[in-house]
Amino acid sequence: MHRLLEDFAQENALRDVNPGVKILLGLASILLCISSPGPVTPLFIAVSLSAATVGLARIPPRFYARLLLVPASFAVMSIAVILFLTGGGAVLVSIPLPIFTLTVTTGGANLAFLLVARVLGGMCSLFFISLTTPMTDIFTIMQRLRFPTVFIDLAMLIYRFIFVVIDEAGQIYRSQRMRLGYGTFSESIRSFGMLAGALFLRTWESGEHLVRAMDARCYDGRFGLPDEAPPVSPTWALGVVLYLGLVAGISWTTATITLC
Amino acid sequence: MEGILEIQNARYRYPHGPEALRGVSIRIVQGSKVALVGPNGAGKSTLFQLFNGMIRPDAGTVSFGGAPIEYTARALRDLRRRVGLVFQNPDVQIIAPTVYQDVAFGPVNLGLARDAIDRAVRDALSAVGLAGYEKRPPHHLSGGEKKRVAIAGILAMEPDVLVFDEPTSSLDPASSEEIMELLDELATDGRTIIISTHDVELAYRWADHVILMEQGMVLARGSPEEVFADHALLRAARLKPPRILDLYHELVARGIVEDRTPPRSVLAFTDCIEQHLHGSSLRTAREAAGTVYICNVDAVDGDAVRRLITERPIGHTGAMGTRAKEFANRELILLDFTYGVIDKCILKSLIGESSLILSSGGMIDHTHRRIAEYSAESGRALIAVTVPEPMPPGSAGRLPGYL
Amino acid sequence: MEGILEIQNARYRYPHGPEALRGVSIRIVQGSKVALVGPNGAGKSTLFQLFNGMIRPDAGTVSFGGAPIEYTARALRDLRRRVGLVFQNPDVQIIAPTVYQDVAFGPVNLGLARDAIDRAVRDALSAVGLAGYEKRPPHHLSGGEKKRVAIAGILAMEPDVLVFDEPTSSLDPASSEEIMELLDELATDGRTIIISTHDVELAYRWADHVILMEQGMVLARGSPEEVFADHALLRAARLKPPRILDLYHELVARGIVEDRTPPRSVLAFTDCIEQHLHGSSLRTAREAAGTVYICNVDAVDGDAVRRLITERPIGHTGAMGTRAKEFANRELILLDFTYGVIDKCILKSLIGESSLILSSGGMIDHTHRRIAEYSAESGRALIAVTVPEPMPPGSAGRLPGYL
Amino acid sequence: MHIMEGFLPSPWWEIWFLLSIPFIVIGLYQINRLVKENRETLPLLAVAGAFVFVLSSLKLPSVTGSCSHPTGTGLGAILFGPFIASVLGLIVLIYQALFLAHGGLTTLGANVFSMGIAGPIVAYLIYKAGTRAGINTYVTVFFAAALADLFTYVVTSVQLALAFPGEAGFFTAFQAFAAIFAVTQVPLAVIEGAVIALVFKYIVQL
Repeated sequence: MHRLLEDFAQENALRDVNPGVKILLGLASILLCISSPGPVTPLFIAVSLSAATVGLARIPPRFYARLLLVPASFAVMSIAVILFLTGGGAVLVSIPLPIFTLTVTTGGANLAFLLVARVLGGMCSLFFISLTTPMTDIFTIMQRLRFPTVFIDLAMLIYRFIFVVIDEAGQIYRSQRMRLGYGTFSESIRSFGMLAGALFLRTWESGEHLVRAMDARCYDGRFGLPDEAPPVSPTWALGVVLYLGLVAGISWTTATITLC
Repeated sequence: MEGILEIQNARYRYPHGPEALRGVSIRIVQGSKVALVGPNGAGKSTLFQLFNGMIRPDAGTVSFGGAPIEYTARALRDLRRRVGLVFQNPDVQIIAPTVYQDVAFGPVNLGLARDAIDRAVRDALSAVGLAGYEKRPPHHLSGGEKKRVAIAGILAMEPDVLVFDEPTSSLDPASSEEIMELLDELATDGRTIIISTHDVELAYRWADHVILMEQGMVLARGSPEEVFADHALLRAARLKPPRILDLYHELVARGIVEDRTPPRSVLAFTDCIEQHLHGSSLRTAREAAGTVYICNVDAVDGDAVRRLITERPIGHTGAMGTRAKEFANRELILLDFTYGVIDKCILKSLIGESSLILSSGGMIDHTHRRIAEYSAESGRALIAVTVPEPMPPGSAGRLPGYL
Repeated sequence: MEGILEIQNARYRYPHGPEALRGVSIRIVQGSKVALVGPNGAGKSTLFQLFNGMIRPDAGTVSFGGAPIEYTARALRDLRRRVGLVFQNPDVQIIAPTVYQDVAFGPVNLGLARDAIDRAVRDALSAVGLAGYEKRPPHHLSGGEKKRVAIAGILAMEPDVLVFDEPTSSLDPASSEEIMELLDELATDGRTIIISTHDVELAYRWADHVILMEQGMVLARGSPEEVFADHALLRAARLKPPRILDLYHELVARGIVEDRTPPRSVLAFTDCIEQHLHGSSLRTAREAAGTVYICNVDAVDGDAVRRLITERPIGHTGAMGTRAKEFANRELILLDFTYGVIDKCILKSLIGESSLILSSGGMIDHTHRRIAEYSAESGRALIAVTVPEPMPPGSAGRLPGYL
Repeated sequence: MHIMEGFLPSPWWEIWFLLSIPFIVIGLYQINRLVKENRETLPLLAVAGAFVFVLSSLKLPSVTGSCSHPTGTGLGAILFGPFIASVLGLIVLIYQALFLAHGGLTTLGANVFSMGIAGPIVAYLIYKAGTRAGINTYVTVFFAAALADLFTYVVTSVQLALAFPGEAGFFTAFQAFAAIFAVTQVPLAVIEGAVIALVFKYIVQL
């Protein structure tokens, strides 16, 4: 079982920066990415926030590089469709096939490249949030923003139990591997079905334990208090404002730049 | 003594299940250390759920503080605040995403104000030795640490009775020792502590009072020596006698030692054999006894302790209790003893070597008392000194030993 | 002796985690009973995963049967069949909805034919004493039964080496004893058994060979007496010395007994003290020694045993091994001893009382050997008799003792 | 297959949020009511959510990509109804975005709609229809899981085609997206249907 991004967030070097500031930076960058008409802004965000994540938050570069591959399969498939479907402008490439001909025009190439840039910039902004801000801090922010209590309570309980269930899933998986499970394709399906079934049973039991544990601790419909968030440091606040201003400026000046 | 928890003739059957309790009557005295001993499936956990009203007996009564439990939502909440139950598996007891939020869970639900909650959490975490862990997510803690968080979550509600289901289950010896020591510390503050265990060795050393259960019934109750001396009873409960008691009975059967009060510790056992060999009244004074120095870590700093160790003829150093161990770790003081510290130091003292016990405020008197008791019983005067000496009342500064 | 598993200078670091093994070299001899002892987090479980190739060391080599492990899918499958690993928590190892399906999981994956699978499951379940449990859903079993199902699931693949992670964790004493006895039975069939534990008492009694680990390194290896006699080493590994060894050293320090080979059992300890008191060579013959009758439960029926008990002067009855205990349960024969049976019967024998040991075929020779060894060591001839007497070869009927 | 962060332009990401919000609001309202009636609801919902997250983040054997979770939330829909399932879907998708880098935050609305609402409703309807018609339970479960899975990708294709209709218009774009996803998703849906049927069989055997 691979490690979750959350595990890195708990130990990253920006742990003590106010989570509100980090989330603001990440979300604003995402919005700037998807509203940018040209590819320069998203690419700038991708590079600068990656540098911040690896350089300031001290996330291992090799791990970060592998993370960038996660959206690749989705991006390749859907961007391929857009590349060939979108018209406008001169024809760049033409691939004749038996039934029809695939053509790439400048319009299609520009839109595809813009989308690649946006996905890259958006994902890097998302990585910045998830690698520097532990979920526990995000709960604090949600509480301060008055998200519905029942939603936060449920999210907190799910968060806690994700780790309990992951641990058990990993152990069940290892024990199946030890007994030669997942050998052939059909065996894999059968083994996976057993894993899911056993896990379901174990999870349901944890649920019953949880009910008793909450009762034993005088549960009265109330849940956690917000943790105390680290104070907003003026340097960070100023830095984020300047950065976002810079990006907005870039966005405005590079709006017309396209791939071709 | 006052009975704080009393169960009379309780019977309980799980829905669609076997009868788990078949007429159980017990009485727990306030401030006592009680061990409920029996094999898995004897009904210990079911009995625990009667204590805080998680289940209601089919027949019989459960009383807390002299009055029968009322099974209304309000009364039950109050009962559960006062009778805290620590489960065997901390993973199912820890609910919230951070240590702070988890420990605060009880106080929040009790409706305390924010600063009262903060104080309760701080006190509870410092009592279990986890100050500074507030923001950690529980899944990054070790097994022993998780156990402590679970205990802190209960302590934060300031219960009168603490109930522990298999407190040392799946912990390694060092963590088990720390948890049992924590239980001792909690007991010195006047709380009633009840544990369930199938570890006879543990119950034999730790408990004042033992209740032996099997198949939903109480087989015996009394002092550990009484209950565990009856091998037939232990066999009926599918348990093994403590090894040290086993050895004692074997030696009695062969006429090597006389049959008296069985020893509970290595110290008592050694004495028992030595007395038999060298006459029954006084131990032959081989040499002058060593001194036991007792140092309150709440009142000194690391340098003072290091000075002490070099200046006095101290051969062995031990630490008792969570705070003292933390202190030794922090100050890089090497420890020779980390469990059974008082007994070990007495043993060293008897062969003429001096030792130092690092302890926190509350345990100092307990240590003196234990050494004095031993001196009286064995007839050999041992010297225990609190260092640095407590200042006379009224003088400036902190008063070691009386914090 | 041949080394079946050998690890040389292995290092392993979890991805993005701490270094779990920091240069470990061990050699496991075929047919031995090895205990890997250390606190939680010492690297025991990580080492176990090297044994069957679940993880690959960053540096160093792992060899099985003299050849380095190949990390190809085919070679690993073969290795995992031959090195079976039983996890600490049976709940995560038992995956199927019925006992039969669970035990059959390995054989099915091995691609065996239906009747070979049936045979493997039947043999494995009967070896762990759960014949007849095929259709039961595992989550309704007791902790000890679940453990047995997990063991049967591994046994069904007929491994040469069995590896147990904390085999007695969270089991009560009776179930623990049964599991350890099962491990002994499995070992008598020539299998190599490796356990990990932080229970020093258990390792001290059970193992031939102990490997002490802490912080990803091997601190010591050798016989249990050697390894556990070094208190400084145990302290470094955050473990406690076995109590009986602790007592022995205390008595040595006071000059009550001489410093020789430390005793491993209550029996050995009693002898040790008695020899010291009554001269070192021969034990004073208080009265005639009692006889130890050994009965093969595979060869007799309940009536024969009951007749035996009334006809001969048998004062105590014990049962060794899973099948013998099942037999006693089925035939309603009351047992006095269910653990440490041979030693207990020798102890009774020494004070002139006779006893009966119920045992299964494979363990009869072992029992005779143990009693003969004791006789030779102590210089006191004890009589052990197999009942009913084995019939001469060639005669009709089953041959008790040679099944 | 989650739509990645950055992929959906304005106004589409806002539109899918707006379409999802009513389900979430009704779901939260229902949870609130259930919790008031019976406090045990919250912990049981929580473990169900954790189970769905873990199951969907385990890689399906021999196939790249991860097991999607319309069936996980479909199970939630059968147990708790489609509205509450959509709340579970939302939380699970937030965690998948933040912990596993699957999906995104602005695309959350679209992803919740396809995987947390549309898929579970299909699973719920097929399951209800199948049981009412007295069809073999495992067959019903297989089809509920597999078709819910496929429908999720149909919805995803619709979402992408609406956002990027290209020259040829929505229908051609939809066909193109649906075709390219079908190559990977039809086998996945069949596998998922088989796995879920096995799980169901497992649970029923207890």
